[in-house]
Amino acid sequence: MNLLNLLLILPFLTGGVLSVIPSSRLAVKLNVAACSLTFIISLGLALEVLKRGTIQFDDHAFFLDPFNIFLVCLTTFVATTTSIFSGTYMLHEEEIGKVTSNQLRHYHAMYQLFIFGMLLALTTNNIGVLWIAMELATLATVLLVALYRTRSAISAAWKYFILCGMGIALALFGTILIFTTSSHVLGHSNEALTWTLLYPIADQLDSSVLTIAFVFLMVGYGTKVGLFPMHSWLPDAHAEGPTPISAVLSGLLLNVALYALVRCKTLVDGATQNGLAGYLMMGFGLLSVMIAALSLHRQKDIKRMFSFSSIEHMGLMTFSFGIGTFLANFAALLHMTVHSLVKSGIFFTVGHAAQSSKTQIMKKIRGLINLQPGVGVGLLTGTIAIAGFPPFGVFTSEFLLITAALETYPWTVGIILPSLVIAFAGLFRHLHPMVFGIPAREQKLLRVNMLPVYIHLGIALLLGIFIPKFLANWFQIAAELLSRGNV
Amino acid sequence: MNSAEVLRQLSTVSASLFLLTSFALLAQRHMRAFLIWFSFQGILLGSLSAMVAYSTDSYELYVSAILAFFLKGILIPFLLWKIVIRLGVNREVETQINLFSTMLIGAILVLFSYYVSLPIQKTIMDMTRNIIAIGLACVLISMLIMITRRKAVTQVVGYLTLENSLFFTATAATHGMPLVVEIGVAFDVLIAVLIFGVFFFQIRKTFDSLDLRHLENKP
Amino acid sequence: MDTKFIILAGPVLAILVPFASMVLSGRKEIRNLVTNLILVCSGIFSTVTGLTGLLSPSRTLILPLGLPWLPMHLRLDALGGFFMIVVGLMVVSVGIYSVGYLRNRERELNRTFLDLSMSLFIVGMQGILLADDAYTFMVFWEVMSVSSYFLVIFEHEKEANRKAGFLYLLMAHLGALFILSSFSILYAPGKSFEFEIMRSVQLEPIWASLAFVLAALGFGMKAGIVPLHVWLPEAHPVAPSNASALMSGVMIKVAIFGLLRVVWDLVGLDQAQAWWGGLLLMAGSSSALGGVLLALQQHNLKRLLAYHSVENIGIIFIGLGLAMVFAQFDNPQLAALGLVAALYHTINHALFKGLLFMGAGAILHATHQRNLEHLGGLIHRMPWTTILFLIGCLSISALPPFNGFVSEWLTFQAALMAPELTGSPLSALIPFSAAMLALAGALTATCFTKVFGIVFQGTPRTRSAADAHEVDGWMLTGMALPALLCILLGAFPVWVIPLIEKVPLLLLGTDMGSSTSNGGWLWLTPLSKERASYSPLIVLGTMLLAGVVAFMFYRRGRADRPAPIWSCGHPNLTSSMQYTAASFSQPLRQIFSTIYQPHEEVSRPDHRHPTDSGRVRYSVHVKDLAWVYIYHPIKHFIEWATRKMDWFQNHRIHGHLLLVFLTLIFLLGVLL
Amino acid sequence: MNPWFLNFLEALLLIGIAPLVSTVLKNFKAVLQNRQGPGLLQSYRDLFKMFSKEPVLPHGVSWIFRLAPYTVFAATALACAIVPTILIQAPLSAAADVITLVGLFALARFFTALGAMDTGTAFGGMGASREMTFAALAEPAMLMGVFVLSLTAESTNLSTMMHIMLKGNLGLKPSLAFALTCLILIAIAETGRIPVDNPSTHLELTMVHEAMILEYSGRYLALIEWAKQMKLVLFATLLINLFAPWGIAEEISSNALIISLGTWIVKLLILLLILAILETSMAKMRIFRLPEYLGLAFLVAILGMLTHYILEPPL
Repeated sequence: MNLLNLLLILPFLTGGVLSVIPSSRLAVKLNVAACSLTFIISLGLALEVLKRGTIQFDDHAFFLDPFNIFLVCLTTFVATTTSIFSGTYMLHEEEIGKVTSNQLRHYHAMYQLFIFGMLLALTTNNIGVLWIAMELATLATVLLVALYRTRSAISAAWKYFILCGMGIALALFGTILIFTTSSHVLGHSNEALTWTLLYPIADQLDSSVLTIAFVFLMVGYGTKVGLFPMHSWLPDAHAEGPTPISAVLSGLLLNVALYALVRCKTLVDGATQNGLAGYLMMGFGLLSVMIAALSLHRQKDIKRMFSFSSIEHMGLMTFSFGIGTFLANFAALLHMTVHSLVKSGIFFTVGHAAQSSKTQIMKKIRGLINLQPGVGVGLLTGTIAIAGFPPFGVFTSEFLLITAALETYPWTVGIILPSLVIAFAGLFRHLHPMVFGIPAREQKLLRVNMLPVYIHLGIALLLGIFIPKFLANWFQIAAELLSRGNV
Repeated sequence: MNSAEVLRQLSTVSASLFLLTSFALLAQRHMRAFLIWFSFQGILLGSLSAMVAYSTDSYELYVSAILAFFLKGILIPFLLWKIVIRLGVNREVETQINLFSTMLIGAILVLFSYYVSLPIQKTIMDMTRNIIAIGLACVLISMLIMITRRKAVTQVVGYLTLENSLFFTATAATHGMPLVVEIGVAFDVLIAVLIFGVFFFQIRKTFDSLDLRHLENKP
Repeated sequence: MDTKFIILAGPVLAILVPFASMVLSGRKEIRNLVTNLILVCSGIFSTVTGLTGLLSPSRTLILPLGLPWLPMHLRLDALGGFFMIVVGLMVVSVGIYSVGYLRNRERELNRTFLDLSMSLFIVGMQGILLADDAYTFMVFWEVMSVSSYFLVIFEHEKEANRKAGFLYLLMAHLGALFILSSFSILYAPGKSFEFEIMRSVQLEPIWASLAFVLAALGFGMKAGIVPLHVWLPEAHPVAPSNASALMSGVMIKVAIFGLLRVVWDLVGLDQAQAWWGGLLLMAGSSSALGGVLLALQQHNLKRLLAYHSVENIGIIFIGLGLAMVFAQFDNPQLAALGLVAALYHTINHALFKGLLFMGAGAILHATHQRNLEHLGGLIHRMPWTTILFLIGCLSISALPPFNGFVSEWLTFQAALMAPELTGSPLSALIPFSAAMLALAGALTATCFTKVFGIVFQGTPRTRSAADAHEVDGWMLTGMALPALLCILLGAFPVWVIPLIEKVPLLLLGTDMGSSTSNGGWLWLTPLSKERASYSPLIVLGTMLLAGVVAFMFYRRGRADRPAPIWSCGHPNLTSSMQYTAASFSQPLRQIFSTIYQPHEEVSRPDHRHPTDSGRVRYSVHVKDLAWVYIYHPIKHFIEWATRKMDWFQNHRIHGHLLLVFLTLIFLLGVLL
Repeated sequence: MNPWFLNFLEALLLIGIAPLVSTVLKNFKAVLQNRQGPGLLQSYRDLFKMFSKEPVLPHGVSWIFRLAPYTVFAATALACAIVPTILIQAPLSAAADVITLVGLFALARFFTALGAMDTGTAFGGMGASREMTFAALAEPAMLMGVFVLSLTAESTNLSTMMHIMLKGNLGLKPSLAFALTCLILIAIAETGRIPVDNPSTHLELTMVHEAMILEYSGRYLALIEWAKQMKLVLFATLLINLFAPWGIAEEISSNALIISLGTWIVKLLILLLILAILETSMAKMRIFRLPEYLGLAFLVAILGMLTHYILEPPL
């Protein structure tokens, strides 16, 4: 019974408990408490990793290395702040009768289940279990997206379900293919699916099988990451689900999917030795950045718009991991962190904005900075941060990313820079009238909880100004590890 | 070692049978037959893993064989049939494009997957390569099913067929995945089906039809 | 003095402002006073910093901020020091000015927000001048851009201001990305962002040129070089006047600094190629002419001033281009001359443009009018503002003995040395630049005759102009400081230039040779006494003398007799019969109609006899060709592309599944 | 004799002779148009009369209106002081080179225009607008024209330039021809002679300079008129001493000075005669043909510069 088991069991049990607690206020409190507890536990684990480096639990079943530990911390942290936000938000939703207390019960249970899924996916040492966990997280979020039971919500959830179901099935096929060749080396058992054992023997695996496998993994997990052209579930799911869920989807689930993809990429590179996986990821990344940047302009729904910005940033990270040099990996890891912080913060603000103006249609949201200075400033700052202006961390990572790209494949910069500018223009042309100007009549003031937003932006700001030693250290080790290709 | 020989024969036969069922599913017009073929595929899968389990007497595989048999062969088709009856959609399955061309595409896909799996080296026994090829073909075909069918139910069946072909590949090519994975996957699939069930009624309630054309929200 | 103190005093003080503003938010009057005076102190400190930077050897400072393996490097050298002085002087005068300008306006503006943006803006500029590694540079650069963007959209209720702010931030972002990639190119060989290492590395010619072009684009965009200038006339006018004084006076100079830092200091002129200087020359000439031509047709005072900033930046670029060309044909002393001319014009322009913007602010404050056509006769109501504004006009029109003339004179001297570079196509390009420079100067004089005549002279055209009032002492003092400096810089170039020469000493390793002072303190002889000399003091003195003599001699004549104006016998002369700004610039509009493409509208009440025209309304709009031929096409292309994107969204699930399927097939097919 | 003192005398000479010169020009024209010309002292009498008259000041004009004439006069007077007339080494000419000279004219023009705009009548505005517009084209043209010379002389100091033109064995320099043409065109425009402007018209539609000084009277008018006459002499001297400096005194000795004074007067008379012939034989051109005229001058100057670069490599 070590900390890790606790980390995994806690959300699972809480989910069970929450599914039977009728009082939504109590549920909210419990939710927050559980999340913060998991966060504390993850900090404890982080300390251990800090002391002892890579740790393995329950003989190879789970492992923590600098790469996934900070993702674990990030996940639990954002989960906590989101639960705080979702308290205020969902209770208001209940007041105005958008959700029944019964649905709210499901919501909380699924929320914890979802976190459990992600933590499992991050900490497990087994490719198969990783897949199961991803599927679990997907199923949980499918129900969450469908929470409002409106036409659009249902169809969005359906789209999400079918597309991601199919995608993830392809990922399973990839996993099976890996197993077919690895089982010849490591024998027909769990060892043949264990990261820590696979990496060292990567070069003995059949490269052509792994190539096919990676194609499937790429398309499969890529669907989950929201890469073009498998991205189309993402905007709908973000727009139709409750805002806290959009926040965690953008902030966490995409990261986890990308994490899985990167792990596979490292393995496959180890086997094929012909950076093919890297090229694939770069290609998908570039494509997604371009398409997302262009699509931003035509959006009408505020959450859809920001989900496209998520696609863009996921594209950037994928591209950066694809380059795979030390600097690029460092940039990607940093970008992962700041993006989930800033983007979830933005979604909190968007949630409040949408509530106060009773719509998600951007044309109807006006003059927030006059109506609700807190929300207005938050939205403006968040967008400036996500657009990559210093002193926010996103700038730092993009700075490093562009440098890395120029070092290796200079021509790609010719695609990235224009895309960044176009994306920026797309964001701001919509943002400007929403934040500034005179608010519309039907918009009304309401009690909001901006604390999480400010915490997130504050941390992003901090990371932009200076990166704490231990974090930098982790990033360096992780980047090192990814660029070398074995543990 | 003729048991291995027998096993090889059997698995090749079952592989071709499996491919056949996939084609049959691709070809079906009628919901009832569609589900029957689907359950047949499940049973085939179960028996195959049973055979493999017998020949490489590994008890894990028995479990997965039973799981496959009951879940895929009986339970899930039965549930689906119930739903179909309840929702009264046991009529013709409309397809996006006509059957013949669908079949043609399917055939092309089989060739394609053979071509794809050619470069796999001989280090693995060549049977595995053929199995992989067939598995690939089945995956692609079941994706084709999902793409060409209009009704939500048929799409789900397509999804499950996809799942089946994965299992088939796993079982036939590598004598099954480790038990944890097998069970986990199986339960995921089960949950998925349940959720599908929930969905059908939701969709039904909100759109009073299962035709996916109504399911689109134009942004 | 302690290095830390010298370097950090100014910025730290500036950072204090918002906190002070928050603390004192209760006491409006005191807050107004305190915040602005802190700014003044910060300005004074940075001026001192700048002087130390010019006079003492460069000193560095490392702060434990920024990236893990890249702490924040700061460095104070002659180049940074010179621009630090420019920043400091303007901050001081704007600070004083703001006390009066912002007083009693608590209601209509959110003061804390303004203070925050203002202080960040100033800190950003100071930081850029001190930065010694690419990361720090970029951070402060963007801080400057964003905070100034907040200043632009400060009065965000107006649609136009929001549009301007958007355009500005967009261009700023684009420019920043250009600069960023230029830095990345410099990073590649040495694998380090520290300027120290960037200086030492050697690039292949192609990369060096690429770095130069990117830097030129990025900084040119901020500086407002034609055709990258379009944001400038939109953004500068809409900011609060004290802010636009800083933006137009200092911020675009910081862009010049950036260009010098990157191209001259980091890339280094040893790696430069001949055409770089030519490029700068062409850019400069086009901006000088284009800026003034468009300025002539503006009727919004601040907009007009903004276009003049474009023109003056052009003149500075001509100086830089000349210097670069000369440096290419290894003639460092002439290069130094060109550089000194450019820098001299930099500080001059900072002063008089700041002064003019503050003057415009005073007029706005007194009359709430931006439009020239609604002003007039202010000389009787705002006498002191008038005098200060007139000094500004004379300086910017490059009339002796004011400072604008000195820098243009130096630039001409540099241009006339073109024969030194024998048998190069550039030597044929330089005369054109000189011609453009001359033309621009003359047109500027025309433009400011119009401005001064229409705004301050004649009779008021509107009620609000009629009951204008003189602004208070703070604002006058704020304007008086740069005015005084304009006169001093005009009168004593001999004492200023040795200071400026420290910069070429740093960048080119030589100054203009000891020729400056060989004519004695009275004579400004940049090259040699025989070649060219100019003695502003004598000019000033003689003019005063002649004026006084004439005056004394003829004051014994009879006193003036007031009488009504002769009006061709027209009974009652109204103020609407005066020449308007539009009519003043009509001849030039006609001459340069190909460039302006003016669009005139004459609306008169219909079905009347043509001679009996009731109330005729005439309006004319001129086009900015950069929009017509560059920006609109780009905009349309991107719009088109984004429309195409919808195609990916408007599918059914089947469509999306099919997409995934095809992707899979494609990948399998291609890879295997 | 002290050169500074001489220089001062030169300045006084130019200033003092200016009215006479304009009268002479009038007389030449009169002879050519076989009229009876004014007496040689007429301009002095006019000036004196205007000075002694009581000046009439329009209502609501500001101090600028009063300041302008003095500034104009001072600037032009200074210009007179820096152009070497008799003695080539005029010390003051070091104080302000040819660029400054142009600057001084610009200054004078600037204030004339401001004075004109001060009254707020349509005339003032119109005059100022036209004057500044044409100046904006004339000034760069003049600069370019002079630059051609300074490129040849490698200096912008008037005395140095004249010295080079005098001494330097220039051989055949086509660029100088261009420069001369340009400067003549400009001189005509700047001094407001036919065909650019008609000094003796008060017809609203054609007035340029006259429109600006319409409201002036008394001593103010006198100063402006005088400054205008000085300008004529200045340009004449400039043309003479830059392109035909033969006989100008190079060292301070009485006979050298006398010779150079004599030659200067003769050249001046010839130039005036040519000008008179031009003015008589030409008609004033339409006001909107002027830009073409000035543009031509500008173009000629630039051509001159290019020929200098292309055809005349430095020796």
